[in-house]
Amino acid sequence: MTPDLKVTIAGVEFANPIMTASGCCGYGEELAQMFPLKKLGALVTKSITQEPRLGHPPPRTAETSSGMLNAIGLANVGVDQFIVDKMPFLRSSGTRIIVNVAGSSLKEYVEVCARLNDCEGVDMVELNISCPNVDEGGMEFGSDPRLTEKVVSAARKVFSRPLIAKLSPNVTSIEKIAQAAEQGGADALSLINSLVGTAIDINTWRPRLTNNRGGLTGPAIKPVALAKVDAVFNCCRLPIIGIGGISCVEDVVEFILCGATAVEIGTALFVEPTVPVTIVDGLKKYLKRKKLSSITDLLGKVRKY
Amino acid sequence: MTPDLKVTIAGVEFANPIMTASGCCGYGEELAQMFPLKKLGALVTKSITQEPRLGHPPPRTAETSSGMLNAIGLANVGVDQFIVDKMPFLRSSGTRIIVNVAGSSLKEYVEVCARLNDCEGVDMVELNISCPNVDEGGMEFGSDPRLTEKVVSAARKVFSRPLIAKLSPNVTSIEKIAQAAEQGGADALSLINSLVGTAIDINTWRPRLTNNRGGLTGPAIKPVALAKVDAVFNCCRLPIIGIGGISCVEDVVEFILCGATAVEIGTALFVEPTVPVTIVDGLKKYLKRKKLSSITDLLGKVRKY
Amino acid sequence: MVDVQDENNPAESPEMIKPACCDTFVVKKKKLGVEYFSLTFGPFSKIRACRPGHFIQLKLPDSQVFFRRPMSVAGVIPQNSEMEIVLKVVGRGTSSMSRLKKGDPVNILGPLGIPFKLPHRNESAVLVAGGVGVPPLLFLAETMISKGFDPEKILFYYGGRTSADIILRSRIKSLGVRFSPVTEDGSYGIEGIVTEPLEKMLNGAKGEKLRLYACGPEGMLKAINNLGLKYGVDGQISLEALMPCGIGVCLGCVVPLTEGGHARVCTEGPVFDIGKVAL
Amino acid sequence: MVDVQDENNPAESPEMIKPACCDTFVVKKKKLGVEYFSLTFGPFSKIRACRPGHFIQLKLPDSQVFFRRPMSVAGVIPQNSEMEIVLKVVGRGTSSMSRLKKGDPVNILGPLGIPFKLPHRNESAVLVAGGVGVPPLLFLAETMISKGFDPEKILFYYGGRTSADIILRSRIKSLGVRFSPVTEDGSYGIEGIVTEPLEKMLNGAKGEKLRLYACGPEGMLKAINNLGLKYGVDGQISLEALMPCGIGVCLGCVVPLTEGGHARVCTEGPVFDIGKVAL
Ligand SMILES: Cc1cc2nc3c(=O)[nH]c(=O)nc-3n(C[C@H](O)[C@H](O)[C@H](O)COP(=O)(O)OP(=O)(O)OC[C@H]3O[C@@H](n4cnc5c(N)ncnc54)[C@H](O)[C@@H]3O)c2cc1C
Ligand SMILES: Cc1cc2nc3c(=O)[nH]c(=O)nc-3n(C[C@H](O)[C@H](O)[C@H](O)COP(=O)(O)OP(=O)(O)OC[C@H]3O[C@@H](n4cnc5c(N)ncnc54)[C@H](O)[C@@H]3O)c2cc1C
Ligand SMILES: Cc1cc2nc3c(=O)[nH]c(=O)nc-3n(C[C@H](O)[C@H](O)[C@H](O)COP(=O)(O)O)c2cc1C
Ligand SMILES: Cc1cc2nc3c(=O)[nH]c(=O)nc-3n(C[C@H](O)[C@H](O)[C@H](O)COP(=O)(O)O)c2cc1C
Ligand code: FES
Ligand code: FES
Repeated sequence: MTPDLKVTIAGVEFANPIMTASGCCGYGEELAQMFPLKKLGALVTKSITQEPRLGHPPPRTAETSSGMLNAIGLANVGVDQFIVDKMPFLRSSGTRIIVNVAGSSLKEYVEVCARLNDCEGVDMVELNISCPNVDEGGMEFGSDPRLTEKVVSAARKVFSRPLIAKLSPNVTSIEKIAQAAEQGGADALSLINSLVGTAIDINTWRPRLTNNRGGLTGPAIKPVALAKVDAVFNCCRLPIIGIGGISCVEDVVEFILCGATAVEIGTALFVEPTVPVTIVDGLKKYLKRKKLSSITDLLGKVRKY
Repeated sequence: MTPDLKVTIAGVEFANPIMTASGCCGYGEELAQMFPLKKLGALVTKSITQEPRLGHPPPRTAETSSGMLNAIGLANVGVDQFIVDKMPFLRSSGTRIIVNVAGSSLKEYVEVCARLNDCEGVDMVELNISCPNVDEGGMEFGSDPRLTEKVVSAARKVFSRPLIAKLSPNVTSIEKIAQAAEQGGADALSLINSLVGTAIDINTWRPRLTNNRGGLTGPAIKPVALAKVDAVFNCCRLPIIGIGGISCVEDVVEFILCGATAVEIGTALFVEPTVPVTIVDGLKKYLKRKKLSSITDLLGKVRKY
Repeated sequence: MVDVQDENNPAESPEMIKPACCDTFVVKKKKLGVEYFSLTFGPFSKIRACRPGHFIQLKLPDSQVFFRRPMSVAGVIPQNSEMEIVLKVVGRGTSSMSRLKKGDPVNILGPLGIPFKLPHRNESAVLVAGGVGVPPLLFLAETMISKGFDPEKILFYYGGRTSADIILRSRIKSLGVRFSPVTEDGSYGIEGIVTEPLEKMLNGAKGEKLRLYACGPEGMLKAINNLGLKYGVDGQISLEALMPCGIGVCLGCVVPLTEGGHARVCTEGPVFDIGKVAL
Repeated sequence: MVDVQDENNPAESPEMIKPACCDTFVVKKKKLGVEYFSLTFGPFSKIRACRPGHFIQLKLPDSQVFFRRPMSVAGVIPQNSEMEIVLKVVGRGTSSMSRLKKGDPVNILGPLGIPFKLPHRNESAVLVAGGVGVPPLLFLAETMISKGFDPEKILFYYGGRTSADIILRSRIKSLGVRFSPVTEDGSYGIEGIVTEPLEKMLNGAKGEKLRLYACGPEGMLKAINNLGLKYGVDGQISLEALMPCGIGVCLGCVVPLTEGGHARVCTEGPVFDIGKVAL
């Protein structure tokens, strides 16, 4: 018998717990060249804002030890074009679609969510209140519990399907932010977004990013992400989508053991675009080896000392 | 002409800006087998507490992508034995000695600092208010600006030589903690200590550390450390000792360009115990190539966009 | 006779060139100069889809670098399912590549990007390589000739700092193209920078139908882009950029366009029409 | 005649064995079994300081693993400045090692740790290897014999899951030692686990002066430690631990001691007297 990979978050069923993370899979077209998107549990779109955004000038990525910095700056086509140009393909892709929403004001979050509420095929919205790469908005909403609650509850009012709040690791207490998001009406939490970091070119004495700093992602940050998932799992009842440095099946198992119902894969897609498929297959094998019938048998089962 | 590597922090002159980080060079004896310690700018001892501590049971380290987790738990010989057994060797080592002090209460910090104040050869004290690996004390003093100011000013009263506060990256605003330490009377700041992280063994479902979580260090965290140094350099006038993931001369230059007067090398010592010597030589070469006469010509010279 | 340009150009049928991500091996290694190596990999399933201007993203199982490294396809041996790249050691990734040995495993993602448009039969093709920009242009010249394009109508400019930077000389010469090596120190070929003799030629070539193809350092490409605009010569340049993904999903490799907005070098490029990119 | 034990034992003069950290090369590689390899490195400046029980910390320039990997010295060829290790592939680091080829660069930090104390001439040496614990014991047997110790007085127990885990058989046999291979599935030598015939022997060896040496999986060492205590036989066991540094500075490799407190496996070990460690 093949083990069951299905997971349910806020009433929405996913074929498996493997999702592709916002900003790491565009709007799906390119990744669909590499494997059928229906193999995914879900695809999370690049952050969508009200107006189209060009993002920061290049260079806007840099390589680091087992990771990368990015300061793309929320480059995206804007919600209107997204709905017209990108959603038809996504709707037909055969996977669940989670639209990630960013804004530089409460109003922007609300208006984008309201537009998406009317858009068929958007299974969930993930609120990016944790982007370290823009001057206004983004991370500030995810660093102050009161602002977190405010933006989540405002989005809640205009978006009737499940709402995910995506949390920043760059805070003293992610627990407080998680609880504020729960208070605000979030149906699930995803974590983590990138860690603030920078790198300097020692020949030119210039930052490697025109934005001067960016977000650190990739395997380098996995231990941090895992500790945050563990912390939130132990203080908050909302289902968790684990993110951060996942690049193989072992990583996914670690996140689920720590309390993640599903996971998103980001940076690893850049190195191995077909890695979600490898991981889905690997999860089945792992469950078989452990004689478990369902992926949910792993949920939160870490045996603490 | 050989370029000048001397740096001065709070009136203390160092032969060069390369120090070995607390917990990564013991009390110097072992490292002295690898190279003459006088090649260092300074050696920072393992954290010293009032009583001897055994630390956490093994396993207390784990390997991660380009880094490691540790939860040693402040294993050390205690301040009395340190002064009697370890200081004589350190005094004769020909390098500056910075004693790192930890405590689980304000009182413990004060008493250890008072003992060290009477100990000849202790050039500076570094207050570890950022250890993520003990249940009480440690990081809590470095996560709340009021507590930071309190512990620093209490240590200040009993220790008459320069005092360094070692900051945690696990906070929303390291700027506020830095300013609190300055307010409390710190003469310098060192940053960063490790990031909270964890890892799980997917065969046993056990955390890889008996402490369940630990501190992430090594090249993986360098971008985070650099961003924190940059942030503190821009909000606070105290000299900065940069720490985090440094493993080659390029890394050191990046830290100095971002505002570090000196740097400490930690985890990299485990992989290349002679790396401080390599770096000192490399710094001279770098300055020559850049036609600079002194390492201080680099200080804070990053050319931001 | 079919026009060289229109025949068999996958740029016009992108659905045909879905990239593959596959494990393969080093089948041949050749040192071409002090810091230059040729590596041949195979088997590679998509070998018949590779066109001049395409690149691959190369990954070594035992390398400390995190991203894959983009490398132009320098040639193909379709009957053996083998592909060649030519690389210069500039950092950690290329230095790992230089230590590869026959039989070592590698992973190839590709072919990627938009390849060169071949010239029309009535045009002369002016290929301008700078340093390690030579591989895609060598592949371009070989492809054109194999399709019946007259080698005499291929002008192959090739600039480098010094003689050691002009690699693959005999292979280029053996094509029968009009080869103009240029070195800054005059140690081989014409002394100077490659754009000088190029401009002289453009200046004297009134009336002749030319098409420019260039690959090399950014400064050179900028100059050639300007020369193309100044002399009204169409053509294409192949850009480099830091490429985290190479497949268009990270938005990390963008360049600004003259018409405004950004283009991804990996997906809308690496080959761009002259005048398109704001260099 | 000088006693084997006291002669030339660096454990008593630790200042003599300052470790070196040096670049060197693979000079020989041999496959010893499905997952087992022998690698010889050289030149290594500290070759004459290497004793049985010493280990090195090995680093490969092109490896994705972060820490060095501890490997026992399995043998030395002092005249060539060469050292051998024997490894089993269990994870990423050892799998990178297994891909090394002759001529590849490696970096060695060593010799590290406290080596075995050699037996007295009036003792019989009982060596017990479990799986890939065999390399230091092979080196120990060879060293003892080269110092004139009677091979007949070396009992070499060697346990493994199956026949494939008993490597280097002919080399061990050629030493002339009393070789007792033991496999769990009985596919080679005695069927069972190695501590069973060992205990039988200890039980029957009343009056004989024995000294135990063991290296292998933790469970086996624990059993042997207990047997040593039960039968009043002195000896040493060589432990494994995760070793970030190998030189005593990280405090990551500690084991609890029976007398209380911790010892660093890399510095106070890896060789510990029976009864010392709380296993
Ligand atoms: C489409 C494309 C095709 C290419 N084809 C070839 C080829 O055929 N042969 C060849 O030798 N090289 C080619 N390159 C360049 C090659 O990708 C870089 O030299 C290589 O990635 C450097 O890696 P490294 O680890 O050795 O250097 P690093 O240590 O990463 O860096 C060394 C230096 O190279 C710069 N650099 C790093 N990555 C790139 C990059 N992608 N483009 C430009 N500069 C970079 C760095 O900023 C630094 O100055 C191509 C690049 C692109 C984008
Ligand atoms: C003093 C000493 C001497 C050793 N001598 C030899 C030798 O001669 N030949 C040999 O094949 N092996 C020897 N080992 C064990 C060897 O170091 C490990 O097998 C190796 O580090 C595993 O690395 P890896 O990257 O392949 O495995 P990893 O991917 O790191 O891990 C695979 C498995 O091995 C475990 N492991 C990792 N590191 C160690 C370690 N240091 N000790 C025990 N288990 C570990 C992990 O927990 C995991 O279960 C020795 C270990 C020590 C401490
Ligand atoms: C190039 C890049 C772009 C990203 N863009 C977004 C974004 O637009 N919105 C968002 O919420 N997260 C964005 N992220 C963060 C990822 O979704 C994810 O949270 C983070 O990368 C950590 O996961 P990883 O380590 O698997 O990459 C981006 C990450 C990268 C690397
Ligand atoms: C094994 C280990 C033990 C450490 N022990 C201490 C300690 O006792 N006190 C302290 O202030 N920092 C301690 N640290 C933190 C380091 O001093 C340093 O801040 C951190 O490792 C980041 O630098 P790195 O990336 O260069 O290692 C320890 C780090 C490691 C890896
Ligand atoms: S390299 Fe990622 S979009 Fe081009
Ligand atoms: S491995 Fe670091 S102290 Fe033993």
